[in-house]
Amino acid sequence: MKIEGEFEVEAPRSEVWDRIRDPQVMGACIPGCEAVEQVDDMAYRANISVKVGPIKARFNLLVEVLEERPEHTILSRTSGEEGTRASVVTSDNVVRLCDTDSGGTRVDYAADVSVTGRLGKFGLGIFRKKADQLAAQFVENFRARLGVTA
Amino acid sequence: MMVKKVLHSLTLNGEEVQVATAAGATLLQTLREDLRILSSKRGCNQGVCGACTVLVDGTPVRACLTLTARCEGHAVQTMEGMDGDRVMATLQRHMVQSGGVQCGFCTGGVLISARDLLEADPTPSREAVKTALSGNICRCTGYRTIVDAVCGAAEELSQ
Amino acid sequence: MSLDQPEPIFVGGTVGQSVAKTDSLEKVQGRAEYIADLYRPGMLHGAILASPHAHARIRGYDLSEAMQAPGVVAIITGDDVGEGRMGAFIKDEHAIAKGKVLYVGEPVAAVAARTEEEARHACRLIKVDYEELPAVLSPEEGLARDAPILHEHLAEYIKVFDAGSDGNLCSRTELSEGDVDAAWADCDVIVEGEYTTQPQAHVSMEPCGALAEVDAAGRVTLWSANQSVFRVQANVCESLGLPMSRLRSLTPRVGAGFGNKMEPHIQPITVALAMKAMRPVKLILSREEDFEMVRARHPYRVRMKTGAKSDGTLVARECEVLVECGAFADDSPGVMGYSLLMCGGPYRIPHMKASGKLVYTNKLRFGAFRGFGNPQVLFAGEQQIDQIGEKLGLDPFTIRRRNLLRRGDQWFVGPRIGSNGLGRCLDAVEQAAKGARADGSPRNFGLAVTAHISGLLGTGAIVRMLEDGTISLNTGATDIGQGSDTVLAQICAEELKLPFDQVAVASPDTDGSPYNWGTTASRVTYTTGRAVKAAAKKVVDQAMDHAAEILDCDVADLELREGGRIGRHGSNTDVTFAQISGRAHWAAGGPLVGSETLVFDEPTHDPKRAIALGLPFPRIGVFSFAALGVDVDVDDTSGQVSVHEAWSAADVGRAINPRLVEVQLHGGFVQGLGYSLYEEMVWDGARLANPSLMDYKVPTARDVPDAIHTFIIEDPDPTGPFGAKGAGEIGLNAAPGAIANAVARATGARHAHLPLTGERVLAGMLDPGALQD
Amino acid sequence: MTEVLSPLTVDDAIALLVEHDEAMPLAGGATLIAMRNASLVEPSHLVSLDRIAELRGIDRTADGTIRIGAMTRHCDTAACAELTGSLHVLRRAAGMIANRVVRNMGTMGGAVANADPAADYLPALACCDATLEIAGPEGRRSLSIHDYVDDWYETALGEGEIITAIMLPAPVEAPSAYRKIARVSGDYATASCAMALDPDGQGLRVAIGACGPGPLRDRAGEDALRGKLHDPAALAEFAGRLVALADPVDDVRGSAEYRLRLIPRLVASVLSELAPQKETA
Repeated sequence: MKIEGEFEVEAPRSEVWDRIRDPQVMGACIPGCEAVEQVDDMAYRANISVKVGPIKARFNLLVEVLEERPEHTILSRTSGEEGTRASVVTSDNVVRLCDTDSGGTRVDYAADVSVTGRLGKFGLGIFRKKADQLAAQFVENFRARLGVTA
Repeated sequence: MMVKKVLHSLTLNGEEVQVATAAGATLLQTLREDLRILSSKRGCNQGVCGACTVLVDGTPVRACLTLTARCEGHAVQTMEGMDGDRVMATLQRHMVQSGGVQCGFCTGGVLISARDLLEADPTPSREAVKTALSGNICRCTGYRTIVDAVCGAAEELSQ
Repeated sequence: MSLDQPEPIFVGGTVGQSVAKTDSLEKVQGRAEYIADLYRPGMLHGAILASPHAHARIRGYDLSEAMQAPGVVAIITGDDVGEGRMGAFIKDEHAIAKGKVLYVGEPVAAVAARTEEEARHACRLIKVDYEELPAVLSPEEGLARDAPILHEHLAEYIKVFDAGSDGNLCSRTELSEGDVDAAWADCDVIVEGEYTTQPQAHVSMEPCGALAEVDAAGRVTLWSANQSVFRVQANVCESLGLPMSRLRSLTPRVGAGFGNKMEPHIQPITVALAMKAMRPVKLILSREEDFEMVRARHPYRVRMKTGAKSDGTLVARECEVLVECGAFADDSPGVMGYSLLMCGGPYRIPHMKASGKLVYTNKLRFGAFRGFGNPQVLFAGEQQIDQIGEKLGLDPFTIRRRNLLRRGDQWFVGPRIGSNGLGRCLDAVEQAAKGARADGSPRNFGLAVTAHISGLLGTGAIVRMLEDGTISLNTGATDIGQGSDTVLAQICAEELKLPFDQVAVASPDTDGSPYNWGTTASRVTYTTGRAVKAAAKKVVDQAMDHAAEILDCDVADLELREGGRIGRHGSNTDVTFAQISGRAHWAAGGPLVGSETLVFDEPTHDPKRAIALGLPFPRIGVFSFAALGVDVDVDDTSGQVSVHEAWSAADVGRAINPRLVEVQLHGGFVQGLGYSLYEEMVWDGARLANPSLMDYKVPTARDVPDAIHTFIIEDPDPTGPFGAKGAGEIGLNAAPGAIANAVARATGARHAHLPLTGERVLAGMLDPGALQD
Repeated sequence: MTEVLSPLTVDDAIALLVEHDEAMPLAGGATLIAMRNASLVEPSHLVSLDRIAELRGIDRTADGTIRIGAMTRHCDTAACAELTGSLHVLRRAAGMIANRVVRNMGTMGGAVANADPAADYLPALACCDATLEIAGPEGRRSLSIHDYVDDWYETALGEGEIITAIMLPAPVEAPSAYRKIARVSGDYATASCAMALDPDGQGLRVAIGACGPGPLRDRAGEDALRGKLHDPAALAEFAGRLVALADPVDDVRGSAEYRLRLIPRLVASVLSELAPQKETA
């Protein structure tokens, strides 16, 4: 399942970069994120709860930066599972930053998400909608964090 | 995971039984694993295929979607308890003759649904038979010989 | 015996009678025992942990927590199964993932516990350390230059034919006859197109399962849902490194197969669990697991081009297929090779070229499924025949009749055609379908024709006359519900002139049954029937010798009479089978046993005629034929297609049991209808997105036409038992082609992609000009 | 492992739901038990509502309003003679859910609470302007069906709340119908349409199912269409407004694009069934 999008913020690229590379900021912006623990400079762990109607799941995730071009591009990988390994999630993510004409930053993001196990047997369509919503919620939170409004 | 067993009393094929079954068990689990009543089959465990269909208080339901706890004090009837049922015996005979039995995995559920139809509508049209059986998937026959059997049984019974 | 003079048919006995299947009564009473219904003392229940990754290296396992879970007795992983590999054509598959996982859903570990719930719970506690690898999710990706390789040691695997394997290329096949490239210049009309077909799930109503038990001496007894106890035995033993004499394979009733239960599913895992637990273990898949772990019909990409003269005479056809194999070869090389062999259809086409590539991908294995590659190529080929007819103003019957292969012709690459009732099949369909509907409205008619082989490989039969003159028949052929036990008993009874109910059919048992390759390839009636007839004949001959001695006369003076008696010509005196058998058992000669084994041994390839590279079936079989007509409705609102009426005519040589042939035609058509209109396994990346009956839909009673007319055409085959040929697959093959032709008639749009969903057909209705994407 | 609790009153049921964190209310079970069998939900307790008398039965009140108890099974709704005219659409929808045997199990309250966007009741109830009666820890309340669905599988039901009844305005003499497009008989809808004509035949109410988180209803658009049911341009504009409201998924039943394409076609199809254009037109 591919999730893609872009958004602009009225903040300079270096500031956006710093926030995106800060696990605590990311943790605060990711919907349902409960605890963030920095592993090292290139990795952090987080617990994330998601709910689709009556279906609830809590994932322990590891986010690893695979490659970065500072202030431009991050390739990262998210992987994790539910407590008893009933479902496994992996995601390959790309985030690209570039300057806008107005001195702000445009953020392009793309993730290829795979969920297997008990939740992987659930209809595809609703998950995609839910993922799009979570992404939109993240963007909103992130903007708020940067002190800009839409 | 501790397995907690719960005791339930129900009427099974006309006899009072007490059965200790896992808490929250479905009727399908209880019938098969605790009571060795095996005519009700697990084809999908989602209520779609119809192979587990049984009667509770005379109404056909999916054993896989019915909690045993809900059957406390109720009457459960399976194919094992259909001996002497005239409608069922007639349906069974026609199924054998028509070729409506192939692999047989769906057959019990098909017959229980068909019997329920004939109780409600003794002279159904072929369309009515197909509608009544639309919750019982058969992958072998293409349904034609099953519909023939139910219509043949209806005709014989209504004479 | 020449091809032109069929064996005279004996009429009047049980052959040709629609006797009820011998297992019908126990099935309507709910008493038939399938694999899930078997219990053994001390039996444990198994469950499987499936791979969450499409492609990953297994670095290790941590079983400690799972072993502590309530009820757990044993756990197996790839570390427990040795280096053995199994496979029908290429031995590329371990009993359970070892070293690597190759698809989402692949078994990685299995638990035996007191209850199924406990076993499933414990599976979740197993920790597997994976190193993820890039995955191959389409054949095109698999053939790319720097594609990740699924089977690094493919070159070293045992292969039973010239596969040409390389990288992710599992096998390739190239067949040609005449000179296609030059022939296009002679064509007045040419059509070509690229077609795709989707994966279809078998959805046998009974999910796969197995029960294994190890005796005190370490010998294994294995019951399982199967289409061949012998393939089960071979596969389990190959993958677990067991001598075949150490494993006995048996079968309970089987809740249908359609190809899904021919090669192994979870039997090797169940045996490994039972050997480790040293207790009986039963493992039954959930419906979801049955979708994700076993096998499915291959998705195809077909490029096809057909040319004809202006009078409709076909001149040339070229067919190129790209076939997705999934993670393991399984029956795939056979499926692809067979589809190429069949891609010309039952037509005389002097110039033919067919080639294909089969490519490993990180998905569930694709494998045998009723039709075996034929429906995919027919979907393309039968549309092109109609298109040529349309261009030339020839109706679908005329263009086909003009080109039919005849008795004595050679099929593409070489097999000689014996009996051929296809012309009569076309007559039957045309006659019955002509004119308008009952209400006067015009039909949206579509036609397709097909041929299918029945034959292949080894089979045997043992006929024993019991002391009282009744008969025990043992063939080793698993009856998967289609009624082969009944048909074989009919053949046996006919040969012995006994009432049908005096023949008992033994359940297949590798300890006691003669070898039978399997209930597959529409072969049991034809090949096993031949063995049964010959074995029964031997018993008759032995009985004749006894009778001659009892009656003190020459065998030539004796005749076999109805009801198990032998007497002298022109005399009323006779002796009964009971007398004869009693004498044989107690006094002279020993018990009467007739046995016969055979292997289908006519070569497929005629090197004088054709070039064949990578042909997986050097010997194949005889041909059955069928014509299928359908009349469809297309819903104006949704574009959804429904079949209003269908006419299925099949030449099955001789119908041993006409009712069972009809049900094969009904059931095959409806399975083909689902395939044509909506059945599709959908992958979201590496994950199967609809592995349940909630999301994967098969036809219900309301989705099929009530009017499925069947016509049994009998053109007896000289080699078949009483002239019989196979009937198991022929009813399905033509469905997508016929339905696509009818949809084109109804909407004006041609479709190149299956299934013909409402969505696709509506798009075609709104823009009928182009071939639909 | 799930414990099953069988309270006799609504209050007891709510108390049990509040008491146990991972408890879920169990109505007919046709969906919830299927989800549990697939491990999609793993409740610690199932609070079975089958012994609560208040939740049963279909009654007509003095003012003609019809009250359908939440535990009313689909088979009873499909056979209910009170659901005539403008409410006939609900009978039709009930009769198209799954199949005969599952209709013996599933209940209206359970189906509404589950709020599957592709299920049949919500569009029919939206077309009928139904009201939900809800009970919860904070007491009882009524909620318009139009305010019920918040998001995909998310509803206005709070923690510990259950639906006790579905209230329908008194039926009026006007034709209504339900049509669903589904791959096979008994499948969830790819798209569906519930429609009722106004008694004077000049206007309609229409709700589209399976094309967004909840049923699509455009009451302003309906008003604008009054008197112009057979004006192709007006009808096209109305259908276009429904399409604009839609937010369909891509799934195994069909693409989002197909669903958008189906909306105007369904509206036209059901309208032609309810109000065939006169020969002279």
